[in-house]
Amino acid sequence: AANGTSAPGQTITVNIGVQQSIGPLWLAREKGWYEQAFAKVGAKVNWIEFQSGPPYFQAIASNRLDFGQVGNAPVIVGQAAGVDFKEIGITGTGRYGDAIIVPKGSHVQTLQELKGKKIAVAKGSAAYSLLYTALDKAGLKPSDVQIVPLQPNEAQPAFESGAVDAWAIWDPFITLETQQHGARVLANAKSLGVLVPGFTIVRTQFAKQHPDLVVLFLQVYQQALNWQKQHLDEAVEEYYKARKIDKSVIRTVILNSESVSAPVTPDVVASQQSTADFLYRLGELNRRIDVSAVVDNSFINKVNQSSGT
Amino acid sequence: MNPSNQDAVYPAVGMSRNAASDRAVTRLSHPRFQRAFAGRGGKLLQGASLPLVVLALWQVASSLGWAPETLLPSPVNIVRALADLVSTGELVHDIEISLLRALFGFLLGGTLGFAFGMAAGLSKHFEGFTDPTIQMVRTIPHLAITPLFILWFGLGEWSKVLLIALGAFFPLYVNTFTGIRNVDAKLFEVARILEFNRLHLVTRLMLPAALPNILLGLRLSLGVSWLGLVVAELMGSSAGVGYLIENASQFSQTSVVFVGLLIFAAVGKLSDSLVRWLERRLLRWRDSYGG
Amino acid sequence: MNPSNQDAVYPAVGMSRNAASDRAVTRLSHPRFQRAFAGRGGKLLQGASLPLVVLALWQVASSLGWAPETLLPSPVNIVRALADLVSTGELVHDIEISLLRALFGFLLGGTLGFAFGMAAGLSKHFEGFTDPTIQMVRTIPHLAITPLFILWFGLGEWSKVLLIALGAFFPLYVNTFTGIRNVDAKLFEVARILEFNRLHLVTRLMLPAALPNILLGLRLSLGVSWLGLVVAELMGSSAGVGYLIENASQFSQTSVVFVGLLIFAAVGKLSDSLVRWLERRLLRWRDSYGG
Amino acid sequence: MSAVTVELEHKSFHSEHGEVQVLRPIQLQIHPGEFVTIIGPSGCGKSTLLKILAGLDTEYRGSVWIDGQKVVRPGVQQGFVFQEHRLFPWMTVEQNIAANLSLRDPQIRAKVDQLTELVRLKGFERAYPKRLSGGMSQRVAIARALLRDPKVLLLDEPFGALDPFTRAHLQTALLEVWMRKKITMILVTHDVDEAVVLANRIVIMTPKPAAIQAVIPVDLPYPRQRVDGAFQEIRNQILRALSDQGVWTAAE
Amino acid sequence: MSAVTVELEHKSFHSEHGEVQVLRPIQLQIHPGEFVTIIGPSGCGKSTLLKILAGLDTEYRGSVWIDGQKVVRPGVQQGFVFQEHRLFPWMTVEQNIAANLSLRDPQIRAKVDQLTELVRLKGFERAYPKRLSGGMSQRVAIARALLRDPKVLLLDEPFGALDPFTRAHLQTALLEVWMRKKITMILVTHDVDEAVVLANRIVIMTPKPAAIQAVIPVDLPYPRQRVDGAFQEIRNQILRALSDQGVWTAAE
Ligand SMILES: Nc1ncnc2c1ncn2[C@@H]1O[C@H](COP(=O)(O)OP(=O)(O)OP(=O)(O)O)[C@@H](O)[C@H]1O
Ligand SMILES: Nc1ncnc2c1ncn2[C@@H]1O[C@H](COP(=O)(O)OP(=O)(O)OP(=O)(O)O)[C@@H](O)[C@H]1O
Ligand SMILES: [Mg+2]
Ligand SMILES: [Mg+2]
Repeated sequence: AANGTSAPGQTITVNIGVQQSIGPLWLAREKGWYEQAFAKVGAKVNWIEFQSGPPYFQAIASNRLDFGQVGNAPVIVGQAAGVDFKEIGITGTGRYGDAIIVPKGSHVQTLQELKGKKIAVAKGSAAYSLLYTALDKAGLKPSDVQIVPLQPNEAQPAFESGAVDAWAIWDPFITLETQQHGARVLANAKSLGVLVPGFTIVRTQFAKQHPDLVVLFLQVYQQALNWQKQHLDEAVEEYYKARKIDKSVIRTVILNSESVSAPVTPDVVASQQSTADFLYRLGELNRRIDVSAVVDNSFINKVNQSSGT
Repeated sequence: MNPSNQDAVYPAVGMSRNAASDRAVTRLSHPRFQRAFAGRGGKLLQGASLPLVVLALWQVASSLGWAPETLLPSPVNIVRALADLVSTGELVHDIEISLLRALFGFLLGGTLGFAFGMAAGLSKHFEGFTDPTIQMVRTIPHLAITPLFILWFGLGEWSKVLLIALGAFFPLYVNTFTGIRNVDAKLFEVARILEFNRLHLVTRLMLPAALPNILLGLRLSLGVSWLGLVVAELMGSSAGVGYLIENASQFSQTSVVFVGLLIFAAVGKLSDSLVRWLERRLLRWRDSYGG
Repeated sequence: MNPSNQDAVYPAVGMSRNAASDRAVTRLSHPRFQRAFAGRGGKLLQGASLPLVVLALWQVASSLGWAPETLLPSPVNIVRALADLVSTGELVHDIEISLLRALFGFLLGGTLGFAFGMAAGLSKHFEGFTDPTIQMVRTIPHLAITPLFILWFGLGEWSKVLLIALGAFFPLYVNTFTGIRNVDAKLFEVARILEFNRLHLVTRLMLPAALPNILLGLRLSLGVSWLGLVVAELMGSSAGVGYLIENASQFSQTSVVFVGLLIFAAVGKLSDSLVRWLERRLLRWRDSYGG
Repeated sequence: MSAVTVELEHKSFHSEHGEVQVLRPIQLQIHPGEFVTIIGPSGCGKSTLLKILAGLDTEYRGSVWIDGQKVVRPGVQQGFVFQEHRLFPWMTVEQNIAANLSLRDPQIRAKVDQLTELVRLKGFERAYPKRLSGGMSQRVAIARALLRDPKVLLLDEPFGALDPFTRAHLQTALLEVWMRKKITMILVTHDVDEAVVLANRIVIMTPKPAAIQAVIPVDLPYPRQRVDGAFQEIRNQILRALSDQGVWTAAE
Repeated sequence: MSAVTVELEHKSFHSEHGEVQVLRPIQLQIHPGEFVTIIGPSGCGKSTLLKILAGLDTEYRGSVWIDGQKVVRPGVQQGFVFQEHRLFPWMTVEQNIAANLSLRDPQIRAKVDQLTELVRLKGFERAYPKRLSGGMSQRVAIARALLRDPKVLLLDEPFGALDPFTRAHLQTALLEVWMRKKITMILVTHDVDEAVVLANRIVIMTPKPAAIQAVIPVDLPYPRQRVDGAFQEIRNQILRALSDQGVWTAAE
């Protein structure tokens, strides 16, 4: 058993949610690093795959999931829905990971020129909040453009066939479209000077019962992150084996994602709060939330201390 | 043989050939139920009893905190969300739009399904050429071909209506086809003797004979059309019940999702009842087992 | 009446009551087709002709660059992707897992649908209590209730199988029910005279009489089970054909998506052909229109 | 050996076009083991009456008793040969005869074989109804009813589709079964000769709404000879009664 | 007024259990406007023969000509009254009679009304088949065939389910139509009297596989009297021919 709360001889199963994305967590899964590390403390690992952010929170609410990594918008929605989880670190600040892109040959050069245009976006995604922030910064009201709610696989044909004029989307689509079809990035978090962080989350009850496992989780993640940085070519090769998409695309995506494992900084909290408020104003959230309520940096701090020593 | 057992298997002592003996069925069997479930209102009550029980249990479970509100909101909260949506007029608009889409899709797909089913039923050659392809297309998931629909038909109403039509096509196709192939060969011989022309062959023999199956296909097709909205309205809509659900679930507004489900269930049941009513009217000539 | 017209409406000069006259149908009508589409292989060729034409046009369109490769990959590329997936053994594994899920879901839902359809068909009271609820549940979209399935049954195989079962339930339910209610009242009278017990009433009257409809329900249920994978495998799976499609579309691997669609179509068609074969065997006693 | 008592007051059918009376009051006392034939104009209500006696139709005023017990539902005690043969199309000839009984039971098997022989369908045991001629189907239906040794056997024009010789053969066979098993027989026929050949009493029905017009006893010994003078006398009596009904264009 | 020439060599049915021969070579020359009745044992192949004549069954060796034209498909020229009535259950009586013809056409309307009267179904025009008795259904089928003025009318036991008087009435009516319209009639019956009352020639079939055993000409003037000596002579001749067939247990 990992700690005093569970009886000896009883093995704990840790449920980790993962997406088929390009990132260290996926690498760690492929390499079996979590299994190795958790076996040492007598815990088993159960990987659960998700196709998008919201189901993570359904699974947490059903006590079926313990860990996961999701984007900035899903955590806000999850918190507003009253799901009991904690953000225990960020996985990146998303300077390039989300963007508003326009197709090759588009005359749109500035955000202002989006006025009256059709923009595809998956509602409730990180790109969604980025889009609204961008519009806001450009002095446009949401009603000045036509928002077309589309999931990526529907948005792609709409974008490529010219049915929409712009697309607020994440990687690998940004890289795919820019590298292979000559699309252009109109704005991203960096150009807008905002944050679109990703988070590592844990089910609160689990964190209370097994705090040491939470630390261990972050430690393994850090290792994976380090490995990816040091063996970039090998990592690209791994992803390529699984995904079969252009290696240069993969490389760009890895570099764009700027993966980290870091505490949730006040900057991040502030950016999250403004996104939450903004979603509330849009009527998409039915209550106002305090995003700092789900932040818990104690675990990541412990990891950093131990690796620091 | 145990007579009380027999009573259950043969609820009607007389066959229900007409209204009078239909009444007799109720009168003669299960006298216990007679008072509670007699007549039209009684039938309604009978049908509603199961949902009401479930609803009550659900509310109790919610009140006791057994069901997490995020995933399964209490009936009271769902009603509250319903009232909210109705008061803004949003819901009525959503339903209107969705009904129109489903209707057009159903009309298009259903009509084609019926026509192809007829043609394939009537001609072995038509069947040989088209049926294998149709059966292949039948099990292609809608969710996976929406990109193609967007590519070909854009983001407007057309692609939604066509996607719904695609779904509505198959049940009517298969049922019409089977209905035709169930037509009694003896009656077909009569039609040949009387030299029915194409039109009469269809309208006076095949259609009425296949009607029970066609109406069944109609029921299934209507259901599928209605369900098709969920996927169709993923394609860039900003109104409709499917959109309502999709949007609410992106933002974890579970009680709104349930309002959407409620509407799906209600409209589904209504359209089904409509076809059943039609069935009773159109198949009066039948002499078949009444249950 | 124009005799050549008549020929088209009445493709068979003799009714196809047995093998001999079946052969006659082919012999006597449309002699042009005789050579090309005679026999078993011919039927295959006939059915494949439409898909082959589409495929050829598609390849031409792709080669000429009319279809964007990211959205509609050329057949050649799809085959290449297929070969890749097969060579790693991944695809076989995916198909295996999906087949098992669909099969279990179908068995569970289909059996229940059949049983409920039987019960509701046989008893007006059972119908009165359960049918309205079932008809309501029928049009509740799966996509929207997956969270509840996760809550109740977790993310394992159970919730997937149950979701598929839910879909498989309805076509068999509705078809069995309708089949029973189509049973000739005259034959039911005979069963009453001969004092059929419950078992025999079902096995020797209702079941065989409703068989054409039940088999139709089987076909539809199998199709729905198979299609249900797409939604079911959204719930935390890491293998399966539905997963394959979903996952590939996340990375815009369109040719892999099409491999998935291909498999959906192929398995769907296969299972359908199986039931049709069963149909031919089990319904040999019928004397009905042969097309 | 069962007595049948019929005390019918009224029977009508309801349709969209209103109520149609089919039977007027009918009193009839059939003795245990009696052979009664019913004869009457087409559409007068003979089949309806038989269904009431069988317990298949309970939508009427009045009562029917068999051995003092009120008939409320059908059953094997009241065997029935329907006017249309009503075979189960998915069963072969022998399966149709056995129906809900098991052909693997050697006793049933033997009886079924015997009956197939009796109705001259040897060689067709495994044939489905769609391969049978009209008369052959009718014979299967007769065998099916005979297998069950009912107390009362109701026969609705059982020999209508048979040629004279097969018909005569089956009439003889039926009489033999009747005498051996003492089944009470009620048989509807349109053949006056047949009525006289078989019956202890002949019931003549009026046109719709049907009532009993006359009951003619036949006190001739079996087997009966059609050329016999007494036979001819009864025959003519029946024809006279039928032609009295007024609605008939005397064509003979 | 159409001549029918039958030159059948062989007819058999195929089933799982192999081939069953039903018809042996049959040569028959029917004169224009002749009335032929066919009589033969149950299951011998009479209905099969009629279906071949109608063009419904083309799976045989040999040929059938009507007025020198080979019969290859069915049609209104060869009217058919089936052994079972085969009404369309979704059509009312008058719709069944009209079938594919329009009741709104005043000429059709008048003819349909006339025929409903003829078959004594006035008052049942709007009834569905499930509300008809056996005999009533059969009469609808007869009316349906008569409406179309075929050149050749094939009747498969058309009066089997009718009481003697309705039967006699319809026999008279059929003879009248025959004389007026000069339709060539081919009628299958099990009633020897009926065969003699109606026919110019009577064809007697052997048991299966059927061939023509005898053709008996009837040279009596219409309407024929059953009590007539010549009538009785022919009647007995037929019965003798039938009982010669050996398979029969002489029961009369
Ligand atoms: N289900 C029904 N609904 C309405 N009327 C009916 C129904 N069944 C029978 N009838 C009517 O009842 C009358 C008597 O029918 P029944 O079948 O008893 O006649 P039947 O004496 O047996 O005649 P047949 O000798 O022609 O068989 C007929 O006029 C018929 O139209
Ligand atoms: N579709 C079929 N398949 C196989 N055998 C058949 C088929 N139809 C008829 N038969 C056989 O052909 C023979 C003749 O049948 P048919 O119906 O012509 O007899 P029928 O002379 O009209 O007899 P009935 O007087 O009893 O009506 C029968 O032995 C029957 O079993
Ligand atoms: Mg009758
Ligand atoms: Mg016949």
